[in-house]
Amino acid sequence: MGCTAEDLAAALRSAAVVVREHRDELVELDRAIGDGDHGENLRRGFDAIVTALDAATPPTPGAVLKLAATTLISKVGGAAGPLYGTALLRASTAVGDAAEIGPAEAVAALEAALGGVVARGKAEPGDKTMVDALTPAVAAATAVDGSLAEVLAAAARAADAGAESTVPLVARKGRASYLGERSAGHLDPGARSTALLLASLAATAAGR
Amino acid sequence: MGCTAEDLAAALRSAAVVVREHRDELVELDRAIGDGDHGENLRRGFDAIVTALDAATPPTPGAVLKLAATTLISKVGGAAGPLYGTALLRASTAVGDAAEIGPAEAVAALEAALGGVVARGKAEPGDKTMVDALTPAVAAATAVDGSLAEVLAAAARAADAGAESTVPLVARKGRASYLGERSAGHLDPGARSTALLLASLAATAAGR
Amino acid sequence: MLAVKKIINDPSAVVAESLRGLGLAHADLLEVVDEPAVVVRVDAPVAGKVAVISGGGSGHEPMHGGLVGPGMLDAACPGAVFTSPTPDQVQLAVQRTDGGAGALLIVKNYTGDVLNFETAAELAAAEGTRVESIVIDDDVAVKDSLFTAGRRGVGGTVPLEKIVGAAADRGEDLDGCLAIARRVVANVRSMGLALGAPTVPHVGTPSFELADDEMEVGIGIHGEPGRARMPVENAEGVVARLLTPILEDLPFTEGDRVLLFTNSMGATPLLELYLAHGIAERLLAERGIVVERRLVGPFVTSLEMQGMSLTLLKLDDELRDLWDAPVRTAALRWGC
Amino acid sequence: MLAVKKIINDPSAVVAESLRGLGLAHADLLEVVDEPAVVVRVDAPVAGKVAVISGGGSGHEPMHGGLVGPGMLDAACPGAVFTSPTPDQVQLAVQRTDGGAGALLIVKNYTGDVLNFETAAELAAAEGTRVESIVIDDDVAVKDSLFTAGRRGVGGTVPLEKIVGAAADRGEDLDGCLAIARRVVANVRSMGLALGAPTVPHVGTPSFELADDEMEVGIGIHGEPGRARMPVENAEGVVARLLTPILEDLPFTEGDRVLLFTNSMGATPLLELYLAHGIAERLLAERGIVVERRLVGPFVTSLEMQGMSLTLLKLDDELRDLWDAPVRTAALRWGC
Ligand SMILES: Nc1ncnc2c1ncn2[C@@H]1O[C@H](COP(=O)(O)OP(=O)(O)O)[C@@H](O)[C@H]1O
Ligand SMILES: Nc1ncnc2c1ncn2[C@@H]1O[C@H](COP(=O)(O)OP(=O)(O)O)[C@@H](O)[C@H]1O
Ligand SMILES: [Mg+2]
Ligand SMILES: [Mg+2]
Ligand SMILES: [Mg+2]
Ligand SMILES: [Mg+2]
Repeated sequence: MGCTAEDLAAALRSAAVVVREHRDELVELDRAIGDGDHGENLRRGFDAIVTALDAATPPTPGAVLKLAATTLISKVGGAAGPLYGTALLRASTAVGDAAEIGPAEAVAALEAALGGVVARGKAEPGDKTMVDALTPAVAAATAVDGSLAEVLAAAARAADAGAESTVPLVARKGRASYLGERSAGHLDPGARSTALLLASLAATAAGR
Repeated sequence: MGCTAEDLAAALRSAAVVVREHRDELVELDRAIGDGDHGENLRRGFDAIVTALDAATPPTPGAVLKLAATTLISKVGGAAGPLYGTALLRASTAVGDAAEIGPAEAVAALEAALGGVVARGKAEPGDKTMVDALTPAVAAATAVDGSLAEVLAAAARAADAGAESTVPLVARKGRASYLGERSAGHLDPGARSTALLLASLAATAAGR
Repeated sequence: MLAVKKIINDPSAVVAESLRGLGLAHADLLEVVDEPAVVVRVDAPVAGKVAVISGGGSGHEPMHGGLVGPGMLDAACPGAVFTSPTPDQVQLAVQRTDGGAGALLIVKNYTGDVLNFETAAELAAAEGTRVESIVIDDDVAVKDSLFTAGRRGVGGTVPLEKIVGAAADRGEDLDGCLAIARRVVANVRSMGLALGAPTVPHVGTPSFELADDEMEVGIGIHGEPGRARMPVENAEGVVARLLTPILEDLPFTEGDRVLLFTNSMGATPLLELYLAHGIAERLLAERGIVVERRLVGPFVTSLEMQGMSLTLLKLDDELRDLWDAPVRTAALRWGC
Repeated sequence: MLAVKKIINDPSAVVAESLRGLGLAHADLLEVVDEPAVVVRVDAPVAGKVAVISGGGSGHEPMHGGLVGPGMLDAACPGAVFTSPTPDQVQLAVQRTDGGAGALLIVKNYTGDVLNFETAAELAAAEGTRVESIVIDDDVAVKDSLFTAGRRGVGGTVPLEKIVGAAADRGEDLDGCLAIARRVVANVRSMGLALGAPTVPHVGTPSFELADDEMEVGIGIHGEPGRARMPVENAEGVVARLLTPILEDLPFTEGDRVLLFTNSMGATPLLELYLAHGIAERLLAERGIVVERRLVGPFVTSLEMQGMSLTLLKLDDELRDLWDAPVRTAALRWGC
């Protein structure tokens, strides 16, 4: 029982709810070492995804991902817009026109997403960015031999740990890098949102 | 033993000390119902009087008053500058070129000062201005038949009561009038400074 | 050490030091004279032209020093912060700018300003210069009465100075300038509101305290509290609260052509100011009032006061043309 | 109810509503397109002229919308508050302003700005428009390194946009404009400092908290904290603290001719800004550096942030002449 376009659309709607719930938390994290817009940026982006899905659900999971990607690119701005947008765009390409996403497609999508973020943002693990959540997530997902829900659960757990690992880091990429040493001691907002989104996807998959 | 030019210069120097001591109080009073500069305006003005007296003490009390008047007019600005300046200018004229100021000259000077303030500012008693301190001061001084010190003491006492009487008033003149009803419940800064200045002059006269 | 959060040195030297910077920044336009402090057009006196002079307490920048230059003021007299200038300053300004056609003094209606300019006018007249004064009292927040100090002069001062400056520039004589000035004063109305107070350098604490959810309505430009304190409202509420009393006062009615001046009191950012301006334009359009000219920005400020004011000037062709005439000052410049 | 002390309605509609007001206020200069939001010169495209386009998060007004007009920007792309604009906005700006000579994108060096403009440039190139980008990174407060996001673009953006705008205006082609832009970027340095934080509308609380006696040194323009927090200093201290790292960085040396830009971050009043400017002029004179041009005012703001920045651009005759060339925008205007 893979994930259809309808399922993925529903998962993104749930993710939008999670983003709304955590909007203020993400704003606060970004206020500490950035400019305080990350939560609002994602709120705007995911609300726009919901609006786009309301208009029409694309036929394949890949097409849903592409719609989500272009929506984020055109509605979010900031660093997160192009980074998450590119991630979803590459994930969409990785999934191709498969009718359903199974565990293999999910791993391929996650790998492609990470590749997209790194290609655009040029961050390495340890730079205190979303890459610190996404890199272990991909590794964990790849290591799992199980269902889609199991793959995503492993990815989400690893992303969460990865996000936590950003706390002591001194940022070398993104806006937090301007703070130098003062960026240490704070959770990176983008790493946190990556962990939240993966957790939301995992929960949706587990619940189906 | 009347008040010579030297005595008057010394009295003004003492008044300058009093103004400095009460600068913040006058600023606070003016902050409540005006623009918070009355204490600093008088500080600037009386410091300038001291500087002018340092350069040379004029030969007569009238000339000292005139120097003080022109100094206030050219250094203070605001409402208090021209009002106190005109008051001293008229007082100077009232005193003429008498070598000393006795009780009679003091009464005449106070009357002239009040006349000057009213001529310039057109305030009536009850408008919540320095006129509310100066008017009873003149009346009290006129009623006293005694020494210069006694005249000034009576004037100072009456000015103090007059100043206190401004608290419940709704201002009709000056900056406090913009507040309408909200000006009630506050002591008028100019009435307070008039009371302070007369008290200082009275104390100097008593101490001689 | 210095506890007040301001970019200053000695609080009592703020105005003098600031004027030094003004003079260096705009040496092509103006000269700063000190003791007594006057900001004079660099090419003053302009022979045969009426000199247009204004002044007032400092802390309202760019008014008035930033409005000195061709097409506007010949001189500005900056007092201490929020304190009207002294007669000496005004007298020197007249001496330095009188080109033989006399001087028009633009005075905002405050007891201190009126008294000091009055004295200066007497002194200048005694020296043989023809001097006239125009007192502006455009603030509708203050109830006018014969028995009070009357209304304050606020935002309307900028269009007044611009238009009178243009009149003098086109060769209007002193009576002509005065007549135009009177027409502006008769047709201009303003009102302001604060969300936060300014801090005067020599005081060091905010001029008034507002709770997190309060605003002061009907404020002036010296940190004096306003007519009423009330809960904060959104932009629609704020703009309507300023505009309605202005419209009712003159009154401005359907078909009137106006200059709309949306002014920041200092700390209110342009982002918000343009937002408010857009609302004001819409409300005026709804009433059939035609906004023919506009000015948006921090021109009549009260240090870092947070808030805004609206000014409406009823235009006719002549006033509009005078507004449009070239002006070259630090803060207002067009046509040259 | 609205607790935030701002003249706004719905926090998520602030930018759109503000742009509406901007469009109404300056209909002679610019047109505001919405969805996606772009501010375009009213007479765009100008045939044969390189289109000069910039943009960035909103909240820095008058930059960039107030800098659209003849002699400066052909279009500005306003993002959400403190958030870089999206590629769609930039793409539309290119479409609306390309007069056949291509477009130069002026991008402040932030990850978000760089990524979004990059995408837009690709999209525009795919449509057959020649597009070049210049990234400005003038903030000496940030240590530069190949392994980091690098320096931020701050105050230097205004002289860059002015000078490139003038170059495009005099008929320079895209390569010529880019070369001049690179020369400006190579020769401009800035640094800023805050005494108080801005409040982002959709956040509602100040972006950082400072004690009554603290200042943030080395701040950017998005309310992000600076490099160091320290006790407040007087104006002499503040100006030296900003100027010294700027001078050492390029370095600027004796005999250099410069443009000195003294910028208010928003809430710092002109009274203080001119005071600081005067000090900067004196310190530069003491080092034998010749201040040939100056700009003083709130041009690159961070909402109502209290504080200032200094920008120094090393001039040569050509850059100076391009600075002097006529410009007609809402915020910067001379020569026409
Ligand atoms: N170069 C980069 N590579 C990967 N992620 C990045 C990079 N730069 C920033 N980020 C991520 O983006 C997040 C900030 O996003 P957001 O606040 O929406 O954008 P902005 O920084 O433009 O305000 C950071 O917390 C970080 O995780
Ligand atoms: N018309 C007037 N007649 C008499 N006194 C006045 C008048 N207007 C104001 N004052 C006095 O001046 C005082 C304020 O002086 P000050 O604060 O120095 O000037 P400003 O009001 O210009 O700031 C008031 O408290 C009041 O006593
Ligand atoms: Mg951010
Ligand atoms: Mg006062
Ligand atoms: Mg005053
Ligand atoms: Mg941002």
